[in-house]
Amino acid sequence: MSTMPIATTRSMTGIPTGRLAVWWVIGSEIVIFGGLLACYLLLRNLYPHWGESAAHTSTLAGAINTFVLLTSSLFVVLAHHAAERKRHIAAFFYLWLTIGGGLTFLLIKAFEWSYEIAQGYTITANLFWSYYYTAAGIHASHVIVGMIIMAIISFDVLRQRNLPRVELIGIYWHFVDIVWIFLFPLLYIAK
Amino acid sequence: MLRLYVVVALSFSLPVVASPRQGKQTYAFCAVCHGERGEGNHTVGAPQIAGMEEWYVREQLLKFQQGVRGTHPEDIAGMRMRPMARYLQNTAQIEAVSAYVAALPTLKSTSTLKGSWVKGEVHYKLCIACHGADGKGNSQLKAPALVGRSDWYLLTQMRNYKAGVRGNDPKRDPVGMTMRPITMTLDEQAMIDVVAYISGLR
Amino acid sequence: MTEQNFWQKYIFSTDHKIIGMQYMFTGMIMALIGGYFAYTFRMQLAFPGTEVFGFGTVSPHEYNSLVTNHGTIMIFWVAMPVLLATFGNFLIPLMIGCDDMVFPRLNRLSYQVFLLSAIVLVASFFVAGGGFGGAWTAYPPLSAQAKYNMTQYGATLWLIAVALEFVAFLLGGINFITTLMNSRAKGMKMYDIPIVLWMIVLASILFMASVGPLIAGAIMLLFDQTLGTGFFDPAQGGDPILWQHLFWFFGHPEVYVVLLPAMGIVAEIITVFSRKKLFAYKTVLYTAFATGVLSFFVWAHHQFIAGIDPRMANVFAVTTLLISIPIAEMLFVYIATLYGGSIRLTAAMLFALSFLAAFLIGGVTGIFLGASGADIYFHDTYFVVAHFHYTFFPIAILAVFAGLYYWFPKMFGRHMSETLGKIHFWGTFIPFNLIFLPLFFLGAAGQHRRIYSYELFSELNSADFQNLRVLATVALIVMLIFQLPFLYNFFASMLRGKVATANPWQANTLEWAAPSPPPHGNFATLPEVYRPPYEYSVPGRESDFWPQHEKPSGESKA
Amino acid sequence: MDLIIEQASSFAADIDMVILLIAVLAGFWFFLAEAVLFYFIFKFRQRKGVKAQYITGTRKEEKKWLHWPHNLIIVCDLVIIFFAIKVWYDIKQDLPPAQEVVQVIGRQWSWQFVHPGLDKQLGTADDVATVDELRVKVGVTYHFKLESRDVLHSFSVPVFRLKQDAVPGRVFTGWFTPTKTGTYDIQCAEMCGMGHGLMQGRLVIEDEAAHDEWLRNKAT
Repeated sequence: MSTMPIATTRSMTGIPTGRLAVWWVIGSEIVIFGGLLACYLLLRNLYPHWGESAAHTSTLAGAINTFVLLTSSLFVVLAHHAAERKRHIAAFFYLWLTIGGGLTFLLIKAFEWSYEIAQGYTITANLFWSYYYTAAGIHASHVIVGMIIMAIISFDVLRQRNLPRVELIGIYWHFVDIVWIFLFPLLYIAK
Repeated sequence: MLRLYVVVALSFSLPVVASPRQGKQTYAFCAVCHGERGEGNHTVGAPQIAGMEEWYVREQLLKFQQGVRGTHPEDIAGMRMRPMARYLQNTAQIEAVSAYVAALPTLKSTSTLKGSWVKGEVHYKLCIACHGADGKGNSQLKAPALVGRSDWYLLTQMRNYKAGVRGNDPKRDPVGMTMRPITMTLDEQAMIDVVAYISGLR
Repeated sequence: MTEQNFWQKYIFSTDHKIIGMQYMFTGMIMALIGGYFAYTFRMQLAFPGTEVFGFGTVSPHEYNSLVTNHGTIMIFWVAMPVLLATFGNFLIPLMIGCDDMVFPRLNRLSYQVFLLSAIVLVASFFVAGGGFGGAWTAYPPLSAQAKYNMTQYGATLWLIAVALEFVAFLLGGINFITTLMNSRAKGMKMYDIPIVLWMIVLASILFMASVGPLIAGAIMLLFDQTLGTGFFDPAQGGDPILWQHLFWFFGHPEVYVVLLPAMGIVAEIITVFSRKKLFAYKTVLYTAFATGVLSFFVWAHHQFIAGIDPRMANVFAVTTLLISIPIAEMLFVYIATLYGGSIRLTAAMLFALSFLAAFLIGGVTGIFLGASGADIYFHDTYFVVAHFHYTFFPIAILAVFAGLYYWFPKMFGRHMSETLGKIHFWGTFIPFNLIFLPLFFLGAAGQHRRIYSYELFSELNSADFQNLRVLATVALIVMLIFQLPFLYNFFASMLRGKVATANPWQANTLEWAAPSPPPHGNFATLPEVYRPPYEYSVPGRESDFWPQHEKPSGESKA
Repeated sequence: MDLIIEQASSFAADIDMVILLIAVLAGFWFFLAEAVLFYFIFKFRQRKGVKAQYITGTRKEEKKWLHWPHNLIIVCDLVIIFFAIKVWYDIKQDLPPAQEVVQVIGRQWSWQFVHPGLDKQLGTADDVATVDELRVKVGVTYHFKLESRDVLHSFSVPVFRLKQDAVPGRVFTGWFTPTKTGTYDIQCAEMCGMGHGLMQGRLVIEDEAAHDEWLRNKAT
């Protein structure tokens, strides 16, 4: 493992390098989701009958998931708070609570999807369901990636290394959360 | 300047003569749809052609080229075939590829249709005169072999004959013309049955 | 620094210079593949149906696949990695006076993803059914359904390869932007950054902002191909034109993503070899910004006749012609820079000047295509082909060669042979014009793109037109042959060339303050910056250059 | 343009006019810029004892060399935009009333044309459907209904200067008026798969008598 280059330690803008990079990551992610949702909205306007399909989504499951994700975001804020005060055990604990939130989210999603698929609403059922599974699927994959990175960071934190990274994964987790806040009304509530 | 082109053309290309090698090369065009072994591809409407008689392949390629086949608005698969056949520019290429197709080992066709073998046998009596009791065809009468062809393809072609999509040109396709009255006597189910019977032949 | 074995040093390196070179060599190999494809299908067009030396006869299916992958490779696996990643990786840390990128391991990952994407693409040529043949734009439903394109695996692998490549450049781009924003040498202010870095970073931002919708689109298309969804299938309620919007929303900015770095490279070279300060540095930046912003509002000029609302075409015709203004102004700046200079025609300078001359043709012919009325006729003809080759060829070939000849001493510590370089230049530039000028004419005569053979089209099958096609093909072969002196020059000079000093061209920018080649860590002591990058021939100074890192105390160190 | 390829429709000359206009305006700037470029390269080549000048390009009298071309190019652009949009409007947006209608259907890899029969009405029993052959009467304004049955195609008739993509699931209407008789190529201009390069049709423009004769032959 090479030593950290001087480049990484410089900060001409005053923003720490890691945070700057995460913001750029989020910037590029926003256009990915933005593109997908723009397509969805465009077609949704063209085809009002999509509402019938949307009526078969489970608003309750979606609402619970929204609550779960928001709660996990709270935990990640607490983790950041703890990390800033160098309370690494607490940070570790809160990070795993966040991961637990992510897991719950995925579990509910899994039940919800298997129920819907059993009813015949598969990804090929019609265009609404295609968008539904694709958008939520890409979002879920972000949740999974976030959880993996968070797990790796949590063990670093336990060894009192790379504490600032808690903030970075926190920013990312908030972003994933916000994407869901867009997805939930668009896919579930709008009937 | 022209001489330069000729020199360059010669140094980069080989003269065109009919040869087994050319048959194999030309067949590469066909293999995209009809498969390396001539096994066909139902999704793109390409029938199994392995072991098809040389004279029949040649004649049909010429018919596609001249627009006898593949120019009827209802013949969708035929319209896909026509531009391909048109690309074979010289007779040497057609000869070579016909020989190559004929030399491909005949394959057993898989059945995709459910018809009554027993009823089919009755209807097949109409066909025996030309195509033979064994379905091996008769080159004298320009009747191709029916065994080894895809069953869905046989059915499509019978429908085409019946609807006048194929065999509707008395001047340029008199042989195809003879198929029309025969198919006129068969209804849809009868056609399926007879195809089922043909699939059972070997 | 501990001793590193070969693998650590060259294959799994995190050093930005090595990663830059990895991109460069991968790009070179892909360029050879792309060139081979071009040779094969040009031979088919010149001598239809005959056996092509080194390939065999070309079937219509293979022809489509060759054309498609030639385009894909040359843009995504040659222009992008060489212009953005090679020069970006190599130059950014050196030119801002720094030891490495801010995220060296992210940088390595980006190359590895890129390499994987190249391998997936090459693999797609060998699967059953052959490589994807639905044009590089991959319009559905053709690209979405195997029953139409007959390349079930080829199409999917192609799509995965392109998506992976996007991911690689997103990772790389984040690194470029962050590095330039945060890690500049002490004293290097906004307007002290060399133009080429501005351009690379602007290009990265453009890429990042435009590629997102296409990544989403690629996932949708992938589902269409593999799961049978109907995002772009009208039979299932989808809309094939949606893909065109997603594609060109990325596709047009992509042109500027590769153009801007090329412009930057040329700016560096013409200032050094004419010993001039860049004319109106800020104007160049503003035109680059303007181009970047405008490029998001021109995409539908690729779709004038694709069935979009005809009223929309009017809006896009206006924006498209407007974008010609900043680009033209940028070219005027470069020409103005030459005024009053002392021009040294080195190989690098020849390539840089030929970039300007050739790109002008590309830019001017673009106006025909952007004007909606004229585009009805020119759309999808060889006029378009010739037009974008007159833009992409200068960008991806001429500017890259200019950059390679210029920075070669820095990369490898040795000089390339100037004589061979000039032979290579004339052997590239003249045939290049002979390839594509006939194509303008053929396009104006109504010859369409991606046509396997013109023998069926009576209007196009005349002997005169065929002679033009043969001329273009012969010129291509001549051009490919003249790349051999370059390859020899490149590899022989790497081992045996004249040893270069730290600053052989007497240039100002910071990379020349480091030894040639720079060791791991680049600078013995990290430099500081005291002045803008193009202070050449300043009145009252003995020497005609004034390096950025030189202390302003008066005594000359250079 | 008409020297390279014939004009066979009423709007071909308009499109050629726009092309010529752009060629003149853009060509002027192109030759000017290239001339200046090569002159500079020659004039300011390296000479012993001549040092390069120090010009920042930030002073007003220096910047005028950018501003004047800049403003002039805007003017040229506006002229081009005006004529381009005018021609575009006439061809694609403002359809003159149709005298007859033909149906054009793109398929992998053939063109199918449905001509109205002698009654000049489409959708009646005497319609004549052909593959890869379009027959029209000279001097008659046609509307075409363009469809595709599988993938994207593009209906392109170079002598008409006409081009329109065909999109499955949609019907596009356009128009043309042939102005001279003859036989010309129809091409497909949008990649449509393996046979794209072989997807060729023929356009036969004939006078009314010959066309009716052909229709009568088809009817029997």
